Amino acid sequence: MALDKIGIAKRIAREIQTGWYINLGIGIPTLVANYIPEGIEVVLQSENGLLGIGPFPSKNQVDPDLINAGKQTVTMLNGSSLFNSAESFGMIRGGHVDLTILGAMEVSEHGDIANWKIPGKMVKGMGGAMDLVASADNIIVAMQHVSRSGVSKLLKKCTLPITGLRCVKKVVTDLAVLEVDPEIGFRLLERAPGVTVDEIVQATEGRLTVEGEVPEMTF
Amino acid sequence: MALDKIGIAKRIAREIQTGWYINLGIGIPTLVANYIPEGIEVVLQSENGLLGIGPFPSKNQVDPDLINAGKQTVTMLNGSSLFNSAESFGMIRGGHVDLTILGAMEVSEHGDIANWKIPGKMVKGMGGAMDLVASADNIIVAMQHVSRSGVSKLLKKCTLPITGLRCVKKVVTDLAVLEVDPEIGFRLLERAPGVTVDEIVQATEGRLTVEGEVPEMTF
Amino acid sequence: MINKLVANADIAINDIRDRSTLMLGGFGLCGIPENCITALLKSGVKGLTCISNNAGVDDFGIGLLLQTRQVVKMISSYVGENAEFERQLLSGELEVELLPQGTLAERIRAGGAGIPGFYTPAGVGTEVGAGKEVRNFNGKDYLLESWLRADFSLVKAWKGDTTGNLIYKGTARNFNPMMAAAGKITIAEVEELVPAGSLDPNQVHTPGIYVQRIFQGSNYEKRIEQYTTLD
Amino acid sequence: MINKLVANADIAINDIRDRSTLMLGGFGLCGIPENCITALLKSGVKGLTCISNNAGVDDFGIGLLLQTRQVVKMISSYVGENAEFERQLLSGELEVELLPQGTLAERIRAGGAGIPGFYTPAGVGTEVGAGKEVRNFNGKDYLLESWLRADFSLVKAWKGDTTGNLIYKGTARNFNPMMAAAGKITIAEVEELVPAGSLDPNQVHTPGIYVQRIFQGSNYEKRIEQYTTLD
Repeated sequence: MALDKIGIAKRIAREIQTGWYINLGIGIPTLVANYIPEGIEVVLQSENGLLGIGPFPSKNQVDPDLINAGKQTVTMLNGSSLFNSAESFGMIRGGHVDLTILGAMEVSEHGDIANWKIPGKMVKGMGGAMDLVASADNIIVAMQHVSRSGVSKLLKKCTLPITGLRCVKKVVTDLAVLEVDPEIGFRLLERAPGVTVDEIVQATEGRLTVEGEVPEMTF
Repeated sequence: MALDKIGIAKRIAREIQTGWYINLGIGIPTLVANYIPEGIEVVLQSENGLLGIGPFPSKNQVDPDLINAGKQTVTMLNGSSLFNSAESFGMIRGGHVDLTILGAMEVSEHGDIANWKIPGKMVKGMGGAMDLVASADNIIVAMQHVSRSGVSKLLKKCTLPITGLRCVKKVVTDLAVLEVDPEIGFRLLERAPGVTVDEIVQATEGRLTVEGEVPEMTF
Repeated sequence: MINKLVANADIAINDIRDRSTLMLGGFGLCGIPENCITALLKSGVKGLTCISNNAGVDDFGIGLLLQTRQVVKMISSYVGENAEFERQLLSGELEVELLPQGTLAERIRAGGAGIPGFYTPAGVGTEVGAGKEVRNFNGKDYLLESWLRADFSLVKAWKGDTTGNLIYKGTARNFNPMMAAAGKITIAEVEELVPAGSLDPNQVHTPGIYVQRIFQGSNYEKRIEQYTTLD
Repeated sequence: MINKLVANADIAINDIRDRSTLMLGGFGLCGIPENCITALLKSGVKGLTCISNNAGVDDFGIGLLLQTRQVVKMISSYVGENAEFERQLLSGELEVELLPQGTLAERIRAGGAGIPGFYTPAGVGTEVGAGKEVRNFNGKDYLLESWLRADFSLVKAWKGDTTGNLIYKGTARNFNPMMAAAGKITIAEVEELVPAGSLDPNQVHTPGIYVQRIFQGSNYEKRIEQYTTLD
């Protein structure tokens, strides 16, 4: 059965290693914070100028001067630090952030990603996404495998305006975990519980390599 | 009679206007701070990361963590601020400093300045001087008019390695105050008390314009 | 020390003319110069180019200046959460230049720091790179980006002193420090104005050299976009 | 939060190998990593390239590493006040690259911030510009300068916590924050080590993300180069 958003977030949380600094995009990526395993020590970076994002505040803790990149009210932790936007993106471009998790509208078999614009329909802007994908060594995309109208979002080539080229390393969808190699395309690593390899092949337009027995995800 | 160092510093102090942020080089320029007229409010910048240099400390105020660009112990004033070296030179390059006063070994009639190196003999390095002269709109040089061996230091062309091109706006020497225009050369503005125009002409190798009656300096 | 105190926002923005380029601090509605925006609305100044990471929401922040059509161009990185903005953009009423957020921050920083151009990997191979020089360093492609400067920068701080030193609070810092340095005239509004000497020099985020005018702001609403609690 | 505490300088610099490139914070003798320098002397590591604004004095700071010939190259802006340095430089024993101080600071900042190149007016028409691209922006010439990065950055702070957050004091800040960000491995020595949560997040100068190892320093001499008083 295909995963729900929480399932995707839980599976991505298993990719996280202790000691990492991590930037979480808006949407499913933000949910990942809730499922980081006990004992794994990480620091979450918010590109608007905070290292060490804490839990959401209680009502009497709410501070309008303390928000995350999704504009949600947050708290800080022991060891948090604050800084300006130039410093924040210096951190990102300089390769100091170990893992970036973000959503996407489309990912190509070369690791290109599109997630900021639908021409003529929706223009929210790229925010920090272009800086993140151009800079991070380790980028995991959280997304639905196919669109609501049933079209694959894992493509040979992105149809929407690009956010970054050859940058996505791994994709976790409601159906599968896939590695991306710019030279050979998607490689199927794991299936969602109850989802067949054939279903994933059907749902993937881009070049897909399936080798041997493909295990089911564990959480 | 030719001015001593204090005389040069006193004359330069009269160029200062209220509200200015000022960077003072090592040597005579540092002395200028002692002669800023009453009622003129300025802020002194130290390129190692301090705005608002105060007087030298009393013995029990000395703090090894608070020095000026000449490595002298200093104090701070009400309204001082501290910052790092990148920010400090951002201020300088960004044109936020209103006046730079520095020493020189040679100045050319085009406003070129040499003050950081004597090949084969002395290499102390340029420190912040190249950034200052490349960035500041208003640069005043404090120097002796001729060398100890009697050679003019106001030249057609610098003989020593250049610190910056076409940047010096004004020169105050022991003999004279001169304006520098890259197109027309030095222009004599004032004579030191008792020094004749002819003495200044003799002491100046670079092109020198003398127009009308040249007044004596006042302090 | 030099005193830069002015009485209020109306006086502070008094000489902002039509067709000026402004920078406005803030990320979302966090750390925006609320008092200056209100004064701009009152002044009726038109044809503004606004450089700001976001464009506020429909009825708050820069969104208010979009409603009154005082803005002809926005340079921003993210403009979601604002239906009127998206409408003016899609209809072509408003000129919009969208930039990667880090590129925006760094271009503003470069403006203040006298760096006319720099290379960044953000936007290579995308629309953002169109017409820009691409250069390879150490095997990776980068875009040449230029500095951004403004006629006026409007910034909001938590505390400030009469010489213009500023301290921000929490994530309300964001773009404010770089914008303070990149404005020909920088106007700072603060929640708490204190005499020179009251701020620890070691804790100052924006040295006073960057600030030309400062005033004690009033009636801060500090609206929250996404009120999110555990309860 | 991630704990980066190590016991002392000897352990912190334990894996610095011959021919490493190091950045060392400080301006003159102010804000230099005294404990790390002592540990480098003890370790006997050789062939070092040191990036530091100055080279200490004959018998203190980096000057000590010059005496023992552990340094083969210096990248600095000002090296006066050091006779042994000047001797090694003029004799050719030591390779020296002298840079404008602002260019040095900005190249290090660029290294940490992922900016491979930028343009600066400093050094145009001088020896410093030799072999570098000159480019005109808005009628003024600028040099293209590249980032600087180091295998190890050795920085000194006033206070630090176990997650690597640092606060500097006075003008001892200088090059330390940029170097902290530009080192592959950054080692911070602090006068006062405190538990995570003891520092105000709003006052942190160097966020812990840049620091890989931190230790409580000891026996700081803090030598003064120009002891100058009113008395």
